[in-house]
Amino acid sequence: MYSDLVLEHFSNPRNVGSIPDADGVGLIGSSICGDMIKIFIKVKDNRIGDIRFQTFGCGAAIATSSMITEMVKGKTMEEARGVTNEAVAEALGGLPPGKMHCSNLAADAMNKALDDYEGKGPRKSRKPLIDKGFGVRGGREMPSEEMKRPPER
Amino acid sequence: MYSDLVLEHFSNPRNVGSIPDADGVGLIGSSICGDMIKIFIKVKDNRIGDIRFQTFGCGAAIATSSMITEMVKGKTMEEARGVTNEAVAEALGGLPPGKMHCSNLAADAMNKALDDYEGKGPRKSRKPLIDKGFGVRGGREMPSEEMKRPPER
Amino acid sequence: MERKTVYMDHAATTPVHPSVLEAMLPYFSRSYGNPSGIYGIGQEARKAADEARATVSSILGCRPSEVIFTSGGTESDNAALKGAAFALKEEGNHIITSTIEHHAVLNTCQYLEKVGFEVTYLSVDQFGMVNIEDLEKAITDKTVLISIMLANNEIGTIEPVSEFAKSAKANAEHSRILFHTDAVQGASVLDLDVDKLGVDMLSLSAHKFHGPKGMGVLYLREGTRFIPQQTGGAQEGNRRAGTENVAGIVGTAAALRLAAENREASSRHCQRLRDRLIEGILTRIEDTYLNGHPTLRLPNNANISFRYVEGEAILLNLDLQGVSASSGSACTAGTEEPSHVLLATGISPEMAHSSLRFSVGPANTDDEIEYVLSVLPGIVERLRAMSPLVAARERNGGNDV
Amino acid sequence: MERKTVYMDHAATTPVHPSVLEAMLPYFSRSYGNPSGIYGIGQEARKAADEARATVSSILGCRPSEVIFTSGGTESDNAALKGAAFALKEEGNHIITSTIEHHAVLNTCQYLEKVGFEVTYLSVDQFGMVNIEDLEKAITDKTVLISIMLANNEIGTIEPVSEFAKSAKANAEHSRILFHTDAVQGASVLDLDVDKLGVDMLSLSAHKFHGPKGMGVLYLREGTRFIPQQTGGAQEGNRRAGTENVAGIVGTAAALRLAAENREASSRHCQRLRDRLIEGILTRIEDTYLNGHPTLRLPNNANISFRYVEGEAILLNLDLQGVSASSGSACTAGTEEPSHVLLATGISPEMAHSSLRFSVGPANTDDEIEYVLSVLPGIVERLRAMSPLVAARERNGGNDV
Ligand SMILES: Cc1ncc(COP(=O)(O)O)c(C=O)c1O
Ligand SMILES: Cc1ncc(COP(=O)(O)O)c(C=O)c1O
Repeated sequence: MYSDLVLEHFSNPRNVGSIPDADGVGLIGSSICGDMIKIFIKVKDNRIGDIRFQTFGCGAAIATSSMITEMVKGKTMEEARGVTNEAVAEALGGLPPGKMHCSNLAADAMNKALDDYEGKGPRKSRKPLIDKGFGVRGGREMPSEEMKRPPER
Repeated sequence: MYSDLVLEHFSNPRNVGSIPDADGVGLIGSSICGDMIKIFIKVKDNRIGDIRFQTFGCGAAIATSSMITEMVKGKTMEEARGVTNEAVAEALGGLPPGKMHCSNLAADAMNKALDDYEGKGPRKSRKPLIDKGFGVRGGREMPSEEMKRPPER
Repeated sequence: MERKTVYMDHAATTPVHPSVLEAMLPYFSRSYGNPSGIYGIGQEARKAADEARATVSSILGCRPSEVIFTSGGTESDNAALKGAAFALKEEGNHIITSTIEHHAVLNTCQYLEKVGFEVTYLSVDQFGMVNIEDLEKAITDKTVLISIMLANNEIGTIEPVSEFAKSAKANAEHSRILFHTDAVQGASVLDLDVDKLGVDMLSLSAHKFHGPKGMGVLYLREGTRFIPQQTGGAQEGNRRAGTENVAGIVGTAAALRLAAENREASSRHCQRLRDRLIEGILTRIEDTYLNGHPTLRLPNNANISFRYVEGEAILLNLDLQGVSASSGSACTAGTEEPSHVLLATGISPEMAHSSLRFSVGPANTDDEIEYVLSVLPGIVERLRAMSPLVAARERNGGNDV
Repeated sequence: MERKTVYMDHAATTPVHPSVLEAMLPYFSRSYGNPSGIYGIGQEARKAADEARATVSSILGCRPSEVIFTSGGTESDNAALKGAAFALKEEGNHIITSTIEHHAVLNTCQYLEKVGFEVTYLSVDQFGMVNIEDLEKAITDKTVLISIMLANNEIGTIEPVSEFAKSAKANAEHSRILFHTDAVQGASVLDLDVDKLGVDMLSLSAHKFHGPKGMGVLYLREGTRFIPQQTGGAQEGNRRAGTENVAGIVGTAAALRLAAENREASSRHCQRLRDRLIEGILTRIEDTYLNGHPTLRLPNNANISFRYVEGEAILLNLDLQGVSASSGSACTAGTEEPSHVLLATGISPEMAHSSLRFSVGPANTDDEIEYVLSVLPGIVERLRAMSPLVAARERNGGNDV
């Protein structure tokens, strides 16, 4: 299903983590796809200095997150904006068709981080930054007690 | 498909042929089933003396024809009338379901021969005696010339 | 002593070729994964199915995405007709087909008639050929679908489908009429290139070309409007739900490739044997007649009427001598009606009931033909001796039983 | 070095049992005849198919004539719903089903809605159970068909189908409501006696019980009104046209017999392993939750949500370690929507996306369970370390990312 390169990035993702004093933070998510990508950047001389990501998502979501951090590191803001979701997928040797729309959002998260840095987004907001909110579909957020109980013998 | 007994009667049918000076002749046929059974009887002392059949039809039609001639030979008229299509099929160890209605008509032909003998039918008529006439569905009766030609090389 | 067996019913079904079975075997108990599984053996199955699709598409001259694997020729025919008709029913409700189609097409058309479609059943000439002018005349501005078979399963007549498709599209008043062909009988002997044929949909059945039973192919041209007839999971590009029969799919592709590779040699071989058989029967047994077209026929098909005797009776005797053939189509063997195809060519019910189909295959030999020709005359003679029709003929020329 | 493989996706598909494959083999290239052929190898095939039908009927507790062989669970579900609904549409146009059915049922119901039927989708409780009072309340005098699955394929919940069927028939205002159950997941562990279940129609899929893919069974109670959905030849008692997949039919029967014979032992074995697995996960990995019913569940099913991590990411890692499982249902793996079944039990999309299904089989061992339990915590930990949700929880309890 996934190319070797995708699996390699998935197994050994680059630049995982967060940056506590980030200059920009971008978050994107979709409850349909079940993916959420958060990207942290440090900017130095109008270039991306440090970059980290946190991702809740499938193999493609993790691999694209990892890949984009590699692709934009050291790039200028403008260059970084030029990196599209498609370019990320291409750099990974392609993604399965079903994964092209849903799980290929790393560049969007990246752009949000740039927006955040440039003051375009809801900067440093303490409100959740998720686009298509998780948990918007009805349902208890917390699992019931029964779910924690191993089956009776 | 067919029981061994059916195949045996089919392979070695008893009493095939015609009786030129028959006392009764019964014919039954159906263009749907593609079966035609003709039964000839000679009567002696109110009993069936000689009996012969001619059949155009499938395995079941031939086997039931053969079987009924064996079953009624030497029987009185009344006894012979008592032999039903079902009894013939049973005596043969059963027939495939698809063959029970269409190809199990020997007893009917037999009854027609008895009718003929007793003067109930269109006796000694020179008209065809077929029930559901052959060739009633349109179509050229004679094959065309092309049908007789082997394929060109 | 082993009983001699001569199989001459390849139009009914064929043995799975040993190399086809070998190709299938890994997908039963080893690479048995569900192609939807993301793990190893799931992906092995997915890869095998993808490769099979690519193989089939290369033989049909189409894209892999235009190939739908089904459970047989019958499902392919059903899906094509219903899938297209229901998709187009706002555009028009008229369907054209022929009187000699397989029941998978005919009975489906009858079903469609019950739910509001109108169907024209084109008649055929004495050779089983559909007339192109009849087809053109039948087209109305309500016509949305035409289905004419590539070759007939009973009499072997080959229809000029590419001409029909071209003409139908040219004559269509409105934008577009979909053209489907049931190519089930053509797979091992005819060119299946869908562009040359000019068709939008095409049906195949794997067991007719040494593939497994329970597998078919539906070619569906990209952009063809279609409502899936089997709904559920997203398999087959959302056009045919259900866990993929991976072994069957692999076997179908292997068999179709084999058929394509051997098409010419096999056709030549079959035709030579077939012609020997026909000539032998027509010259050695009197009152026998070839049904179907004398030349435009499947190279492996010989359909012959043996006047005065019923087909099944000959068949049973042949079977007792180890020869397998069929009377009418195998599919209708459950019923006793005379073949609708033979009646459509204009012969009488009696002659239809007297017909036998021999369909040879690549494994048949000259010796086997000779064997059939050696046993057949005696069988026919013996049955004629007990036929009331022969007796009648002798009396007065056959008009009075 | 051979890669360790631990297959725990038996709900998606199972390997064909070697004895089943062996039973099938003669019908590919040796006794390959068309069952409609009257000659030797045709009759051999017919006999094999008849015997298979008798075997299946004895396990379902029905007559052989009530067994229809199909191309899979999906076809059985489609045929049952459409075949019955179309047959009864003069009587009423209301259908009742549940929100947790397989897509083969749900999407077919949606199709039926498009052509004029009304469908009530009963919701389930947090364990995935349909409520019998809901069912009774949903019945109107237009209701003609109810379809509730015997056991769910994702969360394993077993529905009290026999109670539903009894109550539905008792509550029916008018003469008779047909009851169908999708028993695809129950075949190897539950009693399939159709009279005890009280159903009119029941679907099975052979590859779920170590039979071949592309084969299914539809039980159709005698006298049930039904319009065949696949038309053509007279096969399957005129209820399902198409040349019989003899090898597949033989394999289906062999596999079902095996399943019936081993049902108790296999269920016990699976349940023991399954319970070890669940207990191991819930105790060794924090923030994990069992989906479905704690006790009324298929003995081989463990469906668990691993909070903060996405199911596919775990699966991929498991696969790299040689473990095969699934997230959501394999059939929906093509899409990315969270499982409709999990959402129906009321959990959040996030928790639905975090779920994994392990379904064990008779060949799984204690060692394999131990192996899974040894690799899983590390995988989850590693993925949680990169999850934005964990970071958020640490900051403020998880309500703010
Ligand atoms: C021309 C034609 N169409 C369709 C079919 C149906 O194929 P199947 O029986 O494999 O479904 C057959 C054979 O039975 C056939 O000969
Ligand atoms: C409950 C249920 N119903 C129906 C099906 C469909 O069966 P198949 O994919 O074999 O057609 C499945 C499995 O996919 C299932 O789990």
